[in-house]
Amino acid sequence: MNESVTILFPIFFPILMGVLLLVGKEPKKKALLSRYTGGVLLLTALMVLGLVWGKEVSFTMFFLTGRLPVYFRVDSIGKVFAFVVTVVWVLAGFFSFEYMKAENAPRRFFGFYLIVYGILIGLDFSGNMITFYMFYEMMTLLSMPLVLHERTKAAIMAGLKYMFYSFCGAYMVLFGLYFVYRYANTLTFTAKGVLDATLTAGNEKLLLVVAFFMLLGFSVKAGMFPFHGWLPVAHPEAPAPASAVLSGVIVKGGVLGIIRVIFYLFGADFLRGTWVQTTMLILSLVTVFMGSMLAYLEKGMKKRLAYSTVSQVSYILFGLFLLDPVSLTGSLLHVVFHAFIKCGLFLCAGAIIFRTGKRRVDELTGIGKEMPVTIWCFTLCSLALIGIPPASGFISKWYLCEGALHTKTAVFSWLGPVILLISALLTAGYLLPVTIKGFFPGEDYDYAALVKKEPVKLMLVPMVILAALAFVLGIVPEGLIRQLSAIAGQLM
Amino acid sequence: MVGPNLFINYGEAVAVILFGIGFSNLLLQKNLIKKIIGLNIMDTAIYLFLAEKGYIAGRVAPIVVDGVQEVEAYINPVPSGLVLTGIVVSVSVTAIMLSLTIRLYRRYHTLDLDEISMRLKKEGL
Amino acid sequence: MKEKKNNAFTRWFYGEEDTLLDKVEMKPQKEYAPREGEIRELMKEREMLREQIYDVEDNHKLRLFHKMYQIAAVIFCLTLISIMLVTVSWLPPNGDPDNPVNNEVSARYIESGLQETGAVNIVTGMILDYRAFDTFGESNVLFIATVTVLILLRLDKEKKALAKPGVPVYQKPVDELTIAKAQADDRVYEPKNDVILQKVAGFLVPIIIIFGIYVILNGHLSPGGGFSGGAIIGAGLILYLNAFGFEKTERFFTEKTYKWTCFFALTFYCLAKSYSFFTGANHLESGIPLGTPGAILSSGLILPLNICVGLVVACTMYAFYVLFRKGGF
Amino acid sequence: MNFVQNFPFFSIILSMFSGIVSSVLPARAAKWLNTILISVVGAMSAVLLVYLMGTGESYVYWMGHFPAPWGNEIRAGVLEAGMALFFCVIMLLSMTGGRKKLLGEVEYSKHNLYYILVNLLLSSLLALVYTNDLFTAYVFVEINTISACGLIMIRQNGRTIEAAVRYMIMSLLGSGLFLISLCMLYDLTGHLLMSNIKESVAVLVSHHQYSVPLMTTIGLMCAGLAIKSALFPFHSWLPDAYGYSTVSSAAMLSSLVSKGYIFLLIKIFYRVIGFEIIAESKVINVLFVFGLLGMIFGSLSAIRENDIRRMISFSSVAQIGYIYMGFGLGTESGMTASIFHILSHAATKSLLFIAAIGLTDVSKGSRQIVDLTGAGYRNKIAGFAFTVGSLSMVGVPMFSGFVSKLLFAEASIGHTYKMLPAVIVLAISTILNAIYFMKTVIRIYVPERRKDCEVITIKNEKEYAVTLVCFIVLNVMLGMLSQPIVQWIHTGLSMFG
Repeated sequence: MNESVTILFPIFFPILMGVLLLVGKEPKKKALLSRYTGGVLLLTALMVLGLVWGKEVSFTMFFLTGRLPVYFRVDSIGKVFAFVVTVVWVLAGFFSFEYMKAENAPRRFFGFYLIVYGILIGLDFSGNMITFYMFYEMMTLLSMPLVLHERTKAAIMAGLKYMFYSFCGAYMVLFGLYFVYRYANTLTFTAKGVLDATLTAGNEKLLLVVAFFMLLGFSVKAGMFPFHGWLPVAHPEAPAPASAVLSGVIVKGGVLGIIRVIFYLFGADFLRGTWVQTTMLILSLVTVFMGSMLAYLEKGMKKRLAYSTVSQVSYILFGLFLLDPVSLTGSLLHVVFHAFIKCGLFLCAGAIIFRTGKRRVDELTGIGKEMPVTIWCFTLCSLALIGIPPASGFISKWYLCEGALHTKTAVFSWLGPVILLISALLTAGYLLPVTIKGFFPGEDYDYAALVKKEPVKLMLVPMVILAALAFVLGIVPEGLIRQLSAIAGQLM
Repeated sequence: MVGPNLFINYGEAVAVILFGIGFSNLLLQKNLIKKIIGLNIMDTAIYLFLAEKGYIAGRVAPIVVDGVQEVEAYINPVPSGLVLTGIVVSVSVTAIMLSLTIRLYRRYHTLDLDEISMRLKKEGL
Repeated sequence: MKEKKNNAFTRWFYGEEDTLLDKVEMKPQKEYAPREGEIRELMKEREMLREQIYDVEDNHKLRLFHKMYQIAAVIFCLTLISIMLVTVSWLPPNGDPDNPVNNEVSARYIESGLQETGAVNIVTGMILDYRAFDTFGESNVLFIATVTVLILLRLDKEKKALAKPGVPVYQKPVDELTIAKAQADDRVYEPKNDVILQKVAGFLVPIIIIFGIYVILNGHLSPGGGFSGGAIIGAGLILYLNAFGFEKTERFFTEKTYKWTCFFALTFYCLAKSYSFFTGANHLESGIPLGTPGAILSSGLILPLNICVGLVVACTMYAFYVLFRKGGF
Repeated sequence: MNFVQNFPFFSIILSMFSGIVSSVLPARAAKWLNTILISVVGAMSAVLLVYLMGTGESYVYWMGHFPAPWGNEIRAGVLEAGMALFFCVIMLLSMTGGRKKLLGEVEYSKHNLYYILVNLLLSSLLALVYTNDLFTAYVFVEINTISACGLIMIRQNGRTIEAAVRYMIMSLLGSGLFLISLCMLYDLTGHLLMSNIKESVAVLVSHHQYSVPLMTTIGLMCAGLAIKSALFPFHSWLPDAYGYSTVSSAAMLSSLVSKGYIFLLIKIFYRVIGFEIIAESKVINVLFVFGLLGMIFGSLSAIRENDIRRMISFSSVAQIGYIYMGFGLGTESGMTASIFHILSHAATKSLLFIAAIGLTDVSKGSRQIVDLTGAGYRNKIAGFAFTVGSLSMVGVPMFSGFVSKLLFAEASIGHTYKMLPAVIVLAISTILNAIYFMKTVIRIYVPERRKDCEVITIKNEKEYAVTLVCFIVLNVMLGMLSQPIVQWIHTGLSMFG
């Protein structure tokens, strides 16, 4: 493991730039703003990709207390998440240049957008739990301005809810952390866990409770039942690009946390077959079903998507809690796919709102005629999310089910796949109507009043790219699968 | 439980009883003047304690008379010094407490601390 | 038949008349009809009072609380006392020469105190030379106490009190007591040319002050010293003020006097002590002669320090009295 | 003898002397004298700190011509010097931050008296930090108390005077207990100098003499100082005193005065009685319990409070509870955590008080949290500073509060049977903190256009803005560069022993 300071650049460069943007004064013309942001985004993206393709490096920044360092490391799992974050962030960023022209105070938005980007990279590359926790908290705090960008009463209430849920989760994690620190004497992430057998002897019960609380704490961010309350409130309140990244990436922060806790602190074997695993599986399955059900019943477009995030992320959690290499591969695949898909969906919804101002599903009759490309992207993404072969979602769900089937967990080996299937049907139920009503509005739709409302290129391109990714990765998944299953192999 | 020297140290015993009385008065009385009296009882008790501590049977105050300088001749001078300092401190503190009381009385025409806080609540200041 | 005696008794005896009946006149009792207004006044007053002192809604709770409070107070007092009594019962026996207290410290004070400080009064030597830092701190306690009392009770003339331009309006203390009003109140205390008091005071005050000066000057030779002497002088000044009133005292003692006396005394004290501390700490020889023990001019710095302390204490006592009586000199 | 070694003595005597001089100076001159004094003392402490870091060992300094058991002494180590420096920094910032309010709230003719109080407060703090003699400590504790009382009631309305009375009563009880326990200790050991007392106490304990009075004496001493530093059941005076006095007084009271007593308590633990004896006595368990109670109840009453400054004051109660909890652990690491928390709380709390003033000023002087709606836009710098302070209090990473919570948890985790209560209460009180501070922060950022309130920009309040920026920087420094500070605390404690 070679020390290298290069790891700091992609983390602190965008943060610095964002701060400069915030403290600096309003530029003359808006174009300047978007150029600046775009430049910073691309530069950072290049650095990140350089790190992702490079070999594993690590860097110790400074010590918090006597023995706890702030320590970064580029490891395999971090690379995956950093890659996903980068793609989503850059695309949504370019989308937002056009979108934010309608919103007020774009400078503040872009400033915090950049800062959060840097923090997310730091989160993915943090090499021990304290560093991870620090960046996790900062992610919560600094994504607040994105959520309550519009400063309406509702937005502020949503922000409050978001902050309180996240803080409570974070503190559960923090205090679990201390116990882990006591029984492991280190918090540096190492595959298969850091627990010191001599110290833990006799304290397994306590440690199980601790593990339960840490997982619970992170699953708050991942919007798992019973802590999903903030998600469908907070995400729709944000402007579309923000909600795209919130749903696509920031939620994955919780997922990453859970991966780190299970496979890098406690180790899968410590948790396998315990009540913790059972409870978590139950909760995640409940969330999968409930999320898609709520999404089905929901009328508001963005809110529906937010609910679908709740259920989809719990697919991932289910795969993780199975503690099985195959299902872990499935979860990682689903992390990647869901990031792209959900980001694409939100961008489409944003484009619709931007052009037509329609926020409710039942207003969208005939929208397909007005902005066909957008709705095509939307359709592709929906197919992928439902998991219709050969779209990408199918593969991840396949792996999840396969993993579930040949685990020894008594009920879940068959209950899991069933629920996933039902939820997939529900997904179809809440996504496809948009397409169908959009393209086939029925007889009473007067084509005379039809005007093309297709958004400009800058908004179209990201959507198209994301939709394409969502589909193409489904057709040629081998490379990705190989990578991810290799990682899963290391962790088990 | 109770040690051997309770009755030899009767002076100290009286002192700590006084201390307790003064302490409780200062803490628990409602009337400011009584509180101040309690404060003075407490301090005086401490001086009594110190004086008792300084005393050694059959010796005189530590002022050198006709050049006798044996340790056996005089009592321990340190507690007397401490008492001197303590007296000045308690004088100053009493003066401050009294002036605070005067201010409060001028304004609220009462010495009852609870009543004063009630009125403050009513004023909503 | 003899005619009856016509006195009250026989008439009563023979049942002719009841002597009491016509003497005692029974007025019909005027039935008591209170005026509504008064009663309502009284009720309202009591209500207001109760409302001011207790909040009425949980009044009985409050009363219960007071009972509890007293009981708790007694219990607390007793526990504290008993704890300390137990402690005392284990302390080393009183008056025993080989207690831990009587160790090399006091031994050195007694045996070589005279040579090292030049003070016959060992306690004075100790507090003003061996442990002078405590004593300096202590005079600072007195100083800061006067400062606090000044803040609380001194009434300033409006033009002084008001801030200079460019400063937001200063909020008055709510119980605003102007100087005029204070003097009006003060008339109550002003002596009405009480001949006896003035004669006695005129006779006593010089003696008191001279005695105070004596106590100060002999602080290092005999019991006493700055603090006690200063207190005596202060008492003398207060007596003079009570006898002759302000316009006489203000001829020689105003706030300015007080301020500068205190200032110079404390400054000298501070400088002298810092000199001796500095030399002592750096193991330099402080070239202050100790003189011959027993003489008035002996024991190095102790005599001037006593004088300074005495001045400070005298001024402080007088200032306390004056400020309490009417806020200002 | 190196000349630098005179600096502790110089700084104490200078601050006393400037206090005396201020009594005859006009207000302006007194102000300048005070500013210069604080900066000079700070500079001297910094130099001394560097020097001691170089030599790596503490030294004693005779106050007079007489050696240890006979004359007074002061003693300087790394910890003392650093504390003195820190106190000076906080005091300077608090004075500059509150000066405008001071002009508004205190009658002008009494300003020089205010500066006398501040100078003597500084001197007493320095003496408490440096002294090596218990009785000197008592005298300067009294000076500290009286000047604190003066600071409370310099702004004269009924509230402050009543608060001053309550404060005086409580702290007089404290000093009474302290003095009588001091006398008992003197009676048992025959010394007043800390080092000699420590030796004789060690002898007594090894021979099992006077064990009962020794324990009660220690208990009384701890009780006295705990009362004076407003540990939980004795905090009744605190909210009024901090909440209604003028702002620089509030900042100094919360961050310096109580900390002075606490530091004296630490000195007593280490230099007078010996940390091992304390650690195995029952006294610290009591401190532990009351610390935990304070952490909970302080936060609870802060949640119930609608007045922003009273809320901050109540959170002080909780923070003091943290510190005593750290003492109660009775371990080296617990001590370190408490000392670090002294620093971080001092930095954060004065920041909060001064920022709160800025917020209330732009809300027509109303202190109700409801009326502060949107104050964060009317006074940007204050809003930002308040946010930073709250985050630090809540224990968000990058700020000082996080590190101290981390240290506390680390310390308590090391402990066998105090671990669970400590960690659980830490968690609860952290979440309570989050509730009331975040509530306030959101409130001050809720957009509301109030035409009737003036808007403060950085332009027209330079001094204020600079102060707040310094405070923020201090906070972030404590949060980020915590390791050298922890190292410094360790070395300082080892120099104590």
